Amino acid sequence: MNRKILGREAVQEALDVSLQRDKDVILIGQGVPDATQTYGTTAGLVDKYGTDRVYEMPLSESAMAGVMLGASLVGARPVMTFARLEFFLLAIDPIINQAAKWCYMFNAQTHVPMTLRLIIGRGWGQGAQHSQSLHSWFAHIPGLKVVLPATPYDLKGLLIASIEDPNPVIFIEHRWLHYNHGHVPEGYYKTPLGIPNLIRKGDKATVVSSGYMTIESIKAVNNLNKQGIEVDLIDLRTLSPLDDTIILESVKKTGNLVVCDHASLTGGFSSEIITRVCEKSFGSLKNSPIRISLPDSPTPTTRGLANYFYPTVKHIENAVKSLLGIKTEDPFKDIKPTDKLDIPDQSFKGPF
Amino acid sequence: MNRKILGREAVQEALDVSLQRDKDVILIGQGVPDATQTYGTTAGLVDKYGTDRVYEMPLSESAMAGVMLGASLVGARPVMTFARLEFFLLAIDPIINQAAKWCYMFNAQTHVPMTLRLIIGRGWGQGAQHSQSLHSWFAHIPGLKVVLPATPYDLKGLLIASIEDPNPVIFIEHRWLHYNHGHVPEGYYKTPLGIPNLIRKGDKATVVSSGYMTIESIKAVNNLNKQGIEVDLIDLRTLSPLDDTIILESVKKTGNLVVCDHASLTGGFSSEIITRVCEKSFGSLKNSPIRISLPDSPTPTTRGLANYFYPTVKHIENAVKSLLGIKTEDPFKDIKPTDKLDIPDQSFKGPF
Amino acid sequence: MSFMKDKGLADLSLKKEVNSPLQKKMFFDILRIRRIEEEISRQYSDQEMRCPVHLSIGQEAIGVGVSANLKPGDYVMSGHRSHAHYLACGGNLDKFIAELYGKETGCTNGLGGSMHLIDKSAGFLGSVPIIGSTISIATGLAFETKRRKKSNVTVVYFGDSATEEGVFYESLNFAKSLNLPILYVCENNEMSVETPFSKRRHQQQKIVDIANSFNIESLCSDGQICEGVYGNAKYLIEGIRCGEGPKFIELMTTKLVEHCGPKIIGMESEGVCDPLTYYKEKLLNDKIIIQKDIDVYEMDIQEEIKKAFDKAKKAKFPSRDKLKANIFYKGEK
Amino acid sequence: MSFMKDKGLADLSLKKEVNSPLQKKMFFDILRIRRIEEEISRQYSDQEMRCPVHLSIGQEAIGVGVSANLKPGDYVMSGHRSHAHYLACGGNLDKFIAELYGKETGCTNGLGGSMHLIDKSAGFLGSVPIIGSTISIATGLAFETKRRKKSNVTVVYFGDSATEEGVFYESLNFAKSLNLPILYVCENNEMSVETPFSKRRHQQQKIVDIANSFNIESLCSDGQICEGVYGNAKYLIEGIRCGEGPKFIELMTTKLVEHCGPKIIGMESEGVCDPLTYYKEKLLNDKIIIQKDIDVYEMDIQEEIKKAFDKAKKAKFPSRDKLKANIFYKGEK
Ligand SMILES: Cc1ncc(C[n+]2csc(CCOP(=O)(O)OP(=O)(O)O)c2C)c(N)n1
Ligand SMILES: Cc1ncc(C[n+]2csc(CCOP(=O)(O)OP(=O)(O)O)c2C)c(N)n1
Ligand SMILES: [Mg+2]
Ligand SMILES: [Mg+2]
Repeated sequence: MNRKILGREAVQEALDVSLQRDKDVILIGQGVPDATQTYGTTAGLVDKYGTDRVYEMPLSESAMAGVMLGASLVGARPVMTFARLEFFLLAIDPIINQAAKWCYMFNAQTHVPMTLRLIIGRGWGQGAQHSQSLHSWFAHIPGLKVVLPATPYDLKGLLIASIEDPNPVIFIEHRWLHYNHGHVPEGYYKTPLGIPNLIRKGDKATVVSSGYMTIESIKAVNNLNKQGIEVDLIDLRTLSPLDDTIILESVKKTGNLVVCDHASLTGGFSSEIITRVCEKSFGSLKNSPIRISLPDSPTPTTRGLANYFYPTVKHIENAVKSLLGIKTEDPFKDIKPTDKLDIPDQSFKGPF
Repeated sequence: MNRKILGREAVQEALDVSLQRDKDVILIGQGVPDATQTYGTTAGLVDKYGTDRVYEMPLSESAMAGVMLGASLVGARPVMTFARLEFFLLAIDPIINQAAKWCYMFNAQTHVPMTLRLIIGRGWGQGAQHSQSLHSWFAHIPGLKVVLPATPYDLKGLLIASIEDPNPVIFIEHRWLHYNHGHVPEGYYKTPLGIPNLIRKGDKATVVSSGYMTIESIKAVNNLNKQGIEVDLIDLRTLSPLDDTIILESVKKTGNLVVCDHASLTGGFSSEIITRVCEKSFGSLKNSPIRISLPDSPTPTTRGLANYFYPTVKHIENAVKSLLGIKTEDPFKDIKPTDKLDIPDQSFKGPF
Repeated sequence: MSFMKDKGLADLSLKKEVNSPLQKKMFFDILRIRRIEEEISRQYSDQEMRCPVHLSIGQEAIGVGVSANLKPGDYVMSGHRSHAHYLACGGNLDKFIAELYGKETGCTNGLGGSMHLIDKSAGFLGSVPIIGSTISIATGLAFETKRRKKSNVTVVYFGDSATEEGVFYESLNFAKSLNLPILYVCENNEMSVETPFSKRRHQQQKIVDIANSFNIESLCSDGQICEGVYGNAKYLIEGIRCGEGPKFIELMTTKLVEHCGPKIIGMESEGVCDPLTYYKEKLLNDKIIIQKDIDVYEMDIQEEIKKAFDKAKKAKFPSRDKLKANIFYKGEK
Repeated sequence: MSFMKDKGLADLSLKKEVNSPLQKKMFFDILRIRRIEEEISRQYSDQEMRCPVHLSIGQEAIGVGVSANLKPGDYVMSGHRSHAHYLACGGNLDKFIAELYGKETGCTNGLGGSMHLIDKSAGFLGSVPIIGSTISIATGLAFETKRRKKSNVTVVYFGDSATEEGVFYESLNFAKSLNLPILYVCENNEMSVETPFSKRRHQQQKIVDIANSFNIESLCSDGQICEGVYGNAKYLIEGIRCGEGPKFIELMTTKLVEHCGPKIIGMESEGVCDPLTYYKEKLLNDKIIIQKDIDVYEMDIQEEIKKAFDKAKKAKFPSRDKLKANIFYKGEK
């Protein structure tokens, strides 16, 4: 019963289950039906469901997002994949100006049940144009749901829920999650959108995290546990909608808050979390909250710099400790420019 | 010496002065040289500087932003105007993926001195696709400067500084600012980027505001003054860069914080301000901070709803009062759906 | 008088037959749309229709000529200048006028306004003002109808400026690659706000030639002669219904109004063909209609219009709870 | 063997003359680029060039043939598959190899990697991997040179898939409307990652026809025959230098490598023309070169390459303060 599979397999299963259950579901994206199978996440699907369910598309991101919006108005439930979030930035008009607003503007006479899988790159020289994390952009747009899975379980459960949702959903898939193992039930199940997940329990601090940062946070919290420091670890799972009750309750208990976000610091979603705590539960914080995020810089390509760009497990540990008054060292202290930290897993050998 | 002119005239003067002083400055945008003169902000400029300084452009926002990026690499200082921010959303790739990153990616061997004027619509049925405020998006992007002028003085001074800046600058121009009168010196001057402006002084609360909300905040603070309540009013002027010293000092003094932002609540820039106060000056807040913003909803077209969509001067007054423990009423209480609140000024008679 | 003749463009329509009931219907449709928009123009200065309006006056023959070929189940989309398209395909008048007044009885209950029309029962699935956006969205309607092996056709209208947007070309390419059942209708009034066509394109470029180079059968013809529009659209739409894939038509036209707003520009300018006057004279000459028919119809229309405006003015604004009611869709699948 | 002949495309190049120094130079350039990339391919498995690489092997004749027409002051831009373009126009080899290793001596000091090359002294103003982006940016270079009344030409290279992006059409339209001095070079290897051309376009569409329909003089020819590329590019670039405005060329080619990564695919597949083998045989046959010249040159190249790799491996990574050094430009105007 404790079947463990890879993140990429969990995504594939979610797509498979969705295609199976609902004949209106269609997949589309560059490479979705081809031999690269979008990093394995679409393996076997075109063979199983055929070319009128699983589509390749031309390098026309803007038109194709519009086409899928149109298709969704008259019955289709498209799942579009963008192999990098950056390619989706060519399709901002059809999604931000259009899809997010059609239900509202036309007073629910029409609606847009489409899911956009945006894959975030990291490592192996992805550089500034293949690694951006812009979930806070999407969470700022009324009418969009924004999902950031972390565990293989949620990659599957949240993707199924996203596809079933009658609204446009931005599903942010960090590439390194594909390499992560975890428990995933077979068959159909859903992780409901909007409800954060309390992954670990403790009373010393509240660590709020999302997406790939949750994987790092789990490691950090495990390390802390070994040192006798128990904390609440809350995985947001979705940024919009977001029921923040569990966060507020946790901070009331712990008084300490660390928010981890895989995105540029300024204007990132962590500030939304911190602000909500201040607004709704003023006085519960005993210390300054801490944001862990990427620096306000484009992503450098060379690992010589990327090694110092991405926050590490140590950063999270240190943040908690510093809130508890425990002295810490520079988390990058032991990292050398030559270290090969730019891969998710030893199995990864490039080139993309 | 206290020459008062309209916001739109201040913008026109900034463009005029910039074209005059630097022959590399060029203007481009749909309608920039035509009879509509971008709401008067480009009046007379094509006649004065000619068609190789002031350009019309086809409805090709994406390519044209790329073209201007290219031109800026080899000597031009383009000022591009988008009559609505939404039209700029077709040009996200050349600005977000490209312009913001060229200096960094190419290690300062190349840079992009271009200014993008994005005009935000409001009122007279602009609706969901002509009224979005997305400055928090741009402030989240490393490599972009983000400017939100409020007063006519700063419309001119900040626009000149933006054009002189050697980096890509997003200059957010709320349409209603064009109708606002204020003191504006003749000739050349600059408002430096990055330094907020303390507009009013007081010790009861800190009101932080930007762009058009500053105009509303000034009225609110004036009303509060009449009631004997004195507050600090800080106009951000730029979101990036942003020296927050003055904000931190003010909150230390007042203990109360209201942040006004003309954008959707969730993920808006107000949360960045509140978070910085918590991080850098923990304990200085005596009460929960308050965000005043637009609701998390697309903009309705009919004034019957738009009247209840935009926060008013009363909202700002009430927020300060509530922090001081003064009872307040629903700020929309006296507003009727039929009220004609959807114009900046009595001179405005539509149609756009 | 006719663009087509001026420019020496082929007129396939001459080969098509129209019968007198159809001629009358099309004439009355043009007349009706004209009178409706004239009334909007007249009442706009009361400052109660508080939204931008892009009137179709001068361009009505296009929507009417094309729509005469549509069947129930077909889809239509448009852009900022969509009044004629909405009305020509049967969009509800009362809901349209109420929408301009921002009332809860409007076709989007006031949420959208003039630039966001919809009438699903007429197959009009939406118009939005971001130039070019509905070109790809409508292509998606055609994509899904083809995928479902349905036989309906999609028509999307857009102005000449929309052909400067990349999404136009991207859509043509995709539509052709899957042979989607869609008719792209470009209303070329040679203007984008205040900018003439010649400032946005090299003079030797023709939109129709570019569309043709995508191997999409494409015609360019006069948009002021309703029967010509009808005939050309019929030819193309019949092809589409036979599974020939996407088609394109560029219709040369003139807008007899300012870009946005109520001002009607004189119909008498030299060289301008008013599709209404032209058709009226033709049908009277050809004895298809007599003046009395027109007079009766004019009275009916005035009555209909008056009622629509009266109802719109009396209607309520949407209730305040509508402000956040439909940000997300809550219905079941 | 040649695409052009297979497809019956016009070969203007036959009318152009090349002299033997130029022939040698072009051949040696192709050979040099080939050997450099082969070395990258060989060393990639050491896992020290930790960035994606899109090798140009098989497509070198294009960059070389085009570059032979460029003069100092001309500009070049490219996309993800830009090694050959960078090297052919004179981009520095040491900085290129160091860039692949992410070192501070790289052409962007390690900040960019393989997909972000630049060498301003060679006129190579940048490459970026978002498909289509440099098409408009390069159009901007041409815009500004024309505005400044300078005489230099801009060349931008892109793959067949880039012609599916709307920005391609938008750029063509704008370039033509202002008659900008730019040559658009489409390397059509009929592949986008794993997707053949036929799945992305209707079979009857030809990129060159579409470009032509914008009234931009456009050629399609064989990209594997360097002299043909040279001749056609010469014809077009001379026209551009004479003020004739933008031109377009589609060059049919074959990539002899996997889409991304080090794997070289056999040169011997049927019907495939390797531009290096082809040119070598031709020049030997025509007695323009002798094998000994080639042998000497091969040795020189190997030496140059070895040095470049050695230096790159020995060089340092950029210092940690570079992480935030150039987010904003701080220089004066
Ligand atoms: C993407 C975008 N850019 C700019 C605008 C502003 N705009 C509204 S209508 C218009 C001109 C439209 O011209 P055309 O498409 O030819 O239609 P016409 O008004 O002539 O009927 C422009 C530029 C817009 N709505 N969308
Ligand atoms: C806008 C965008 N979409 C998708 C990609 C992913 N991608 C990288 S290369 C490539 C195929 C490029 O094909 P082509 O332009 O023909 O060049 P080739 O690789 O054949 O030389 C794709 C789809 C991208 N880089 N940019
Ligand atoms: Mg027009
Ligand atoms: Mg290719």
